[in-house]
Amino acid sequence: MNLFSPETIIQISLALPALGIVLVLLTGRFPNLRETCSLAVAALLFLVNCDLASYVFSGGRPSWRAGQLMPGFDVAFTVEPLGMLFALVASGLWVLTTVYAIGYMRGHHEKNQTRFFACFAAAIFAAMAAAYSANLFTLFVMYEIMTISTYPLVTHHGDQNAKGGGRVYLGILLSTSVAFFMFAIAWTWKIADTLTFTQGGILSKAFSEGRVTEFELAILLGLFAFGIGKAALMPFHRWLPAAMVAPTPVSALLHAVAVVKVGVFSVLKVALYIFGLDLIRDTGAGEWLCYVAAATILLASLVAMTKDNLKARLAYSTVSQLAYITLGAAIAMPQSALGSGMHIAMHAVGKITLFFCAGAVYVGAHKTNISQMRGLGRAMPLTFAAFLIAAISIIGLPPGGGSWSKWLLALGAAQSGQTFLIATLMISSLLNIAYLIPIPIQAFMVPPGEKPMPFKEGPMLCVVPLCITAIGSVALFLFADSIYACLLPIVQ
Amino acid sequence: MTLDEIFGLYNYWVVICLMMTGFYIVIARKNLIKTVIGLNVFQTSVVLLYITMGKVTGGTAPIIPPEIAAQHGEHHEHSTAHSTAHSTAHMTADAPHLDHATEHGHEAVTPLTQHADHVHQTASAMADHSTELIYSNPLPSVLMLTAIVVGIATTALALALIVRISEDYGTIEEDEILLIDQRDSSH
Amino acid sequence: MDSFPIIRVVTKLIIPYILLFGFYVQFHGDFGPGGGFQAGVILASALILYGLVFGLPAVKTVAPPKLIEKLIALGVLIYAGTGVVTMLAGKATHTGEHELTSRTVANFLDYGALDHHFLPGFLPHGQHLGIFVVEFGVGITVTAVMTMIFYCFAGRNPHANGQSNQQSEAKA
Amino acid sequence: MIEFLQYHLPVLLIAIPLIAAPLAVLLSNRYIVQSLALAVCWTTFGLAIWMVAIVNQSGPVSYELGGWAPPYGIEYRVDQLNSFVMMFVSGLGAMVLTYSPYSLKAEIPLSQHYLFYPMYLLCMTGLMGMCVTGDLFNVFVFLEISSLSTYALISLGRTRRAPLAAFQYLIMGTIGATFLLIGIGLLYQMTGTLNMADIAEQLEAQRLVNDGQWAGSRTMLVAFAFLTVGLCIKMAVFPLHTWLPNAYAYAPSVVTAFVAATATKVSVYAFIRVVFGIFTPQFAFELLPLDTALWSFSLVGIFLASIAAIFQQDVKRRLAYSSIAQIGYMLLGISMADVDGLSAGIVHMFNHALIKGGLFMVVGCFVLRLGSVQMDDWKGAGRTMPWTSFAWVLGGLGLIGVPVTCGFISKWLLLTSAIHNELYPVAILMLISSLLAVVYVWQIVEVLYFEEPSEKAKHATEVPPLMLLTTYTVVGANIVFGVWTTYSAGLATKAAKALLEGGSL
Amino acid sequence: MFVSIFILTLLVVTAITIARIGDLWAAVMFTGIFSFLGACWMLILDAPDVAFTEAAVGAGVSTFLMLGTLALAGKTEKPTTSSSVVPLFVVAVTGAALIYGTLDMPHFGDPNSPVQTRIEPSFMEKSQSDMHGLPNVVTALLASYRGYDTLGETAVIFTAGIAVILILRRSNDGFKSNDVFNSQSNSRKGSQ
Repeated sequence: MNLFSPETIIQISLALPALGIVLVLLTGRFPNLRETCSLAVAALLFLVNCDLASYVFSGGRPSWRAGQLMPGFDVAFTVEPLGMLFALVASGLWVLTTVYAIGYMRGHHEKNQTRFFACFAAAIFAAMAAAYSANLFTLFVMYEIMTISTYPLVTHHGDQNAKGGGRVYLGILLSTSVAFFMFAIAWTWKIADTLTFTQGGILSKAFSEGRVTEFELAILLGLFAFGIGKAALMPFHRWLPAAMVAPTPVSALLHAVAVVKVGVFSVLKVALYIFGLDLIRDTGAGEWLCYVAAATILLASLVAMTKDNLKARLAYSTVSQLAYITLGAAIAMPQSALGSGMHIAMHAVGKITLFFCAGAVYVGAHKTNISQMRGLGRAMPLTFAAFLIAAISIIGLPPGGGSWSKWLLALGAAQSGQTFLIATLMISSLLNIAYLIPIPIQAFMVPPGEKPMPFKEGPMLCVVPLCITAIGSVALFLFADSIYACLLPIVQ
Repeated sequence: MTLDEIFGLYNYWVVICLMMTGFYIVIARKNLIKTVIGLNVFQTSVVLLYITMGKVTGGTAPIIPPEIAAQHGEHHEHSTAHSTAHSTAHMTADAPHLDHATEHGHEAVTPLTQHADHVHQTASAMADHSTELIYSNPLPSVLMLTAIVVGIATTALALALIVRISEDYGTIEEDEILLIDQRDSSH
Repeated sequence: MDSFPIIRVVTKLIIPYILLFGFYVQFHGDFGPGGGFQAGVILASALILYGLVFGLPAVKTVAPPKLIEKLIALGVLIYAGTGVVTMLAGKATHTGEHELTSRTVANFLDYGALDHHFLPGFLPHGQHLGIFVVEFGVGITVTAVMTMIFYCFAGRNPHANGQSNQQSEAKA
Repeated sequence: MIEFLQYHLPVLLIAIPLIAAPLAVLLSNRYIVQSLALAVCWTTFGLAIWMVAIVNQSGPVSYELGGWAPPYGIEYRVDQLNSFVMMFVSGLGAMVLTYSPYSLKAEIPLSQHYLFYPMYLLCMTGLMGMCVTGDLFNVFVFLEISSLSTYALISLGRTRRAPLAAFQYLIMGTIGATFLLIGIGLLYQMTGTLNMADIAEQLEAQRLVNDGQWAGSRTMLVAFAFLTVGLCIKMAVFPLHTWLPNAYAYAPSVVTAFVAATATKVSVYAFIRVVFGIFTPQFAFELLPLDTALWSFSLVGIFLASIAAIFQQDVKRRLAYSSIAQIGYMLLGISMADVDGLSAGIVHMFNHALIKGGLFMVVGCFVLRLGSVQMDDWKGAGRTMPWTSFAWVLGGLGLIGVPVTCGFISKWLLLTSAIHNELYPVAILMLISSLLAVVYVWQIVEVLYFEEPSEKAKHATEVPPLMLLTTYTVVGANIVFGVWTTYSAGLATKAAKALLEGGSL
Repeated sequence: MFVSIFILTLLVVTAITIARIGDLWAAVMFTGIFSFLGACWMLILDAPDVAFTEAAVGAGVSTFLMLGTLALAGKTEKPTTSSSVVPLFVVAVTGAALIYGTLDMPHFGDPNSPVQTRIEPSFMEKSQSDMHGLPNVVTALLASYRGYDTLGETAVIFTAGIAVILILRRSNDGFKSNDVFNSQSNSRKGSQ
């Protein structure tokens, strides 16, 4: 399929979600038409991205300069493997999330569905643009657009709960990004005179010229790590659980498809292309970040164990899993960075399955708390089977895709010689088992003295996507090798 | 500080004292009319400051004695051509003005050449004459005429507002008005 | 003031002289101290004096508020209009030339453009005519504004305090 | 004809609204006056755009009023900076006037309308006149035209507090103008001329004669201080801001929208002109620690005013305090005294004019339907007035400075300039302070969307399409100029460069 | 010299009296006197036009207007209770700054100050040829050289006039009652 040049495809894949917003708004009065448009756009986007991926993974680096926002600050896009992988995951999961959302929203008779689908498309637009961004400035702009466009999604219910959740969401994300991220970008610009993502980093040259000290580099990295609030590094993780007031498809979007992934993606991008792995390693700038990330992994897992609400538990699980990715960037070994990159995909597919399941249970059985789900597995076998597979993937056991990414992370930690990190990874895997596995197990085991519930799965449109994603996480395990090969150029 | 300086500057200092008295009334007094009075004093003193600048020792008011003026005024009544030429000429600001006007007279209408020369001569004669008199600078006066008018406009507006305020609140003491407002908003 | 015939008579006697003085100041401003603004104040003071002595309605019949309001505007229009006329006239006298430079057009308020050929010796020329006209405009506006301010102040009833208080409270 | 217009363009920008004002009083029919005012405003806007084009093509334009060259007469001097300011002043003037009819009908007695329009035109004339002129005393005269008309316009508010607010503004404003007059007088005393370029030349010449020392520096310092303080009062810089909240809060909505969008910006322009056009940055920032003073006052002002805004229940007052804070950002940019910072200051004038103009227009819409500016009455209006409410969200995002709104552009330029000058604490404080805007904007968003509708909001209906259209044009311009900055940041950068390179003559 | 010192002393005394006096009638009267003394001094300083205007405006119109306002709004000032330390401080600082500023100024009446020498030929000489012998140079300056300022000044007066109408004339369509122009409003009502 060589109808279009890769540059044109970049434009198309940015235009498609934008078109999606317009179409959804225009067809808002006709739900069927609206959702057809939504789906069609999502599917097209995925196809277009697949086409682009074949080009990018074979070594192409298409780029497109959209224009200049200000003198000296371009809005430009260049597709490299990491961004491509993220774009593929996001657009692929958008299709499934759309299908799922249709089922969920209709099953739940939600209001303001047009606004919902429009904002959804806007968030995907921002995700695409962030994935392709050629410089830090563009990335930042898209990062902020995503914050704003997901706010109406988080507060979809429009009640006092939603207001509170929305406050925390917007408050933390905006304040970290403005106070730290933006400052860090401007500072980087002053030090390096450019913001373009470059293989090997742009700061290493400035460092060798003595324009920045080791200490300043460490501070800068910290500003980035905390400034990218979407990466949910403790103590700026509170927005993630707070955003659980949103409908489940939104949670899926937040935790798997777009928001958090943009966060960790940005962290990786900064580590790889702004600092450069060598610089982080050589100056020891990432050392303290390792500790913070490790602490986040463990603490979040511990908190997750205390949560009875399924979505809350999954949210803390996400906080912990995101910290893996940050950890990979902080270790700054090639293997760990690759592991981080792969974990973006693995975690996305695994976690979206878990959220789909949570939503399906809510729509099908109106249950939100884990303690209520005892025995529910008989009634919803598909859902809980998918849950189990996804949980295995998240934990990092074969045959889940997560096993590969965690393996690479551990390898990187071993190479860097920091044994406590390997210990952290192992302990956290155990904790993962402790808070995830009991859920499906208990669901399948009916306590004595109770009648098995009748078979009643959620709506078709909810169950099918979650089955697909569950299969997907197994498939990722099988094809991890090719993903590894595709990502390899980013650390060379 | 020499005596010379004191004698050279005491005028300004007195004017500054006046200005500050006015300024003090404006910012310290709570009665609205008193504030306006203060504003008036303040502005009048600023007028004095400007006028003081324009004065030249031994100068006279910038009004040219009628005989000199009349002498000059006679000529233009005969020469419309001169006037037109002049109107185009005065826009070139750099060139010495009189010469330029005369040149134009030459080019434009030949029969009037003589006349233009005549104008030139009388003008220079007049210039000689006028050096005998020293005039104070008229520009500060002009500026202050404008400033006075602006001042009275402001005063009129302020007083009109005071009339409205006093009708609506029944008082023109700022403290009392603020109290009334507070009472209103607490209701 | 009905009970003070002396004041009424004296006022009637004085007013023409005030007016005369006003006009003198207006038209003699080129030669001595004075000009449109001072003349306007003097002329208005004649009207105000009339109003104070003979009452507001009387002066309003002499100078109806609507008329005064128009005069306020008229004076400014005369002034600004002179500027526009000079612009247009400057162009008209130099239509022969295509290239517009500062030499061939008269700028806004450049009275040099007002040079003319009518009645030389009777109507003043260029600058002089311009000054005359704009001072006239200033005079009209100032007279009208001062009179209008007097009307507005005098038209307020000093005893209406309580009443309007109640109104505003009712509004609030 | 075209040549004629082009030649007279600088003066036409002022003369047209100036002549239209008395003409409106003469015509005195409400409808005719309204159409006249509209036509005049849009014409002026068109001419202003033309002016910008001319200046950017062929450099600064000079126009000698009355044909008298500068030391004798008054000169109009249009360069990149003031043509830009005039463009947005006239543009917002035209936009707000187009928006006004319904709001005016509701807030001002019909019999006063034919006098309202002349006042509005005069206010615009005054503001434009302040921008275009190259003569210091002329600045004072036009400042007074705009001020007096503003006082009158403010006093038209419906509550009895409006005349009081106008009076307080009048006193502060007149003190400011008088300070300005004193400053002008002292400068005149030292240089003997009133033309700005001429003064600058004289000062520089005197400096050169005295081996680089500032001649008569004590007088000039004081002159500079008085000009600064006078303009700061008109700008409502933090400790001198006391007139602004009441004036904005009690004026009619249309007036607030116009004045808030333009008046303080023009004073900022005048300040820039004084600092960079007459005195040199060297004088202002080396001889005097003006930069330190400016940024400390701005930062304190930004924080205190933003915090004050958070506690206002009255939405107009809330926005008024926000305006005080935003002036701080402009001054912050100016205090950097480099191209980035100055252009940030200049472009923020433009952006903030759009943002505040838009937001106050939204407030006007709500006032028309809800009859109140209290947050309690706005509760739940997002349901009955969805379009108006969404306009608030868009404008609010601009005020916060979210990317792709114009507020972001100014914030970013300011940030990079502060970093570039290694003023890290200033940069950090500025960023943190900008988060306060999130609070005071978002509180209203939450009130609109997350509360049960109030009695008034329940029965409200959407405002007339004309108001929505104009409001959205201005609010939409926020977004347009947040993405497409050729004619905002681009022009501002050009202007800043011209000022910094050509200003010190 | 002595006359001017005498007038200046009187001016200062008057100003202080205005500041201290509590009776507003008296304060207004003293303001008139202040303006009048100012006008006298202006006459000494060769500015008859300004003196004339100041006398007409400061001593005439504004006194009259203030008296009119007093008649409408009350005559006595309440003694100020709040502390006057802050205003005094502000005034002292401002005054000190100004006096500091005067130290570098050309002395009073100095014929070589920039004000007198900057413009060459001076207005006095230039206006003779430009204005065909208009004797009063102030008028020539006011209406021609700086005619644009005067247009602005006229606009200010116009603004004030319209503003006063807007503020004080009572409207007749329901917003506020009591029309000032009774006869007029009656006739309008009749026509409606």
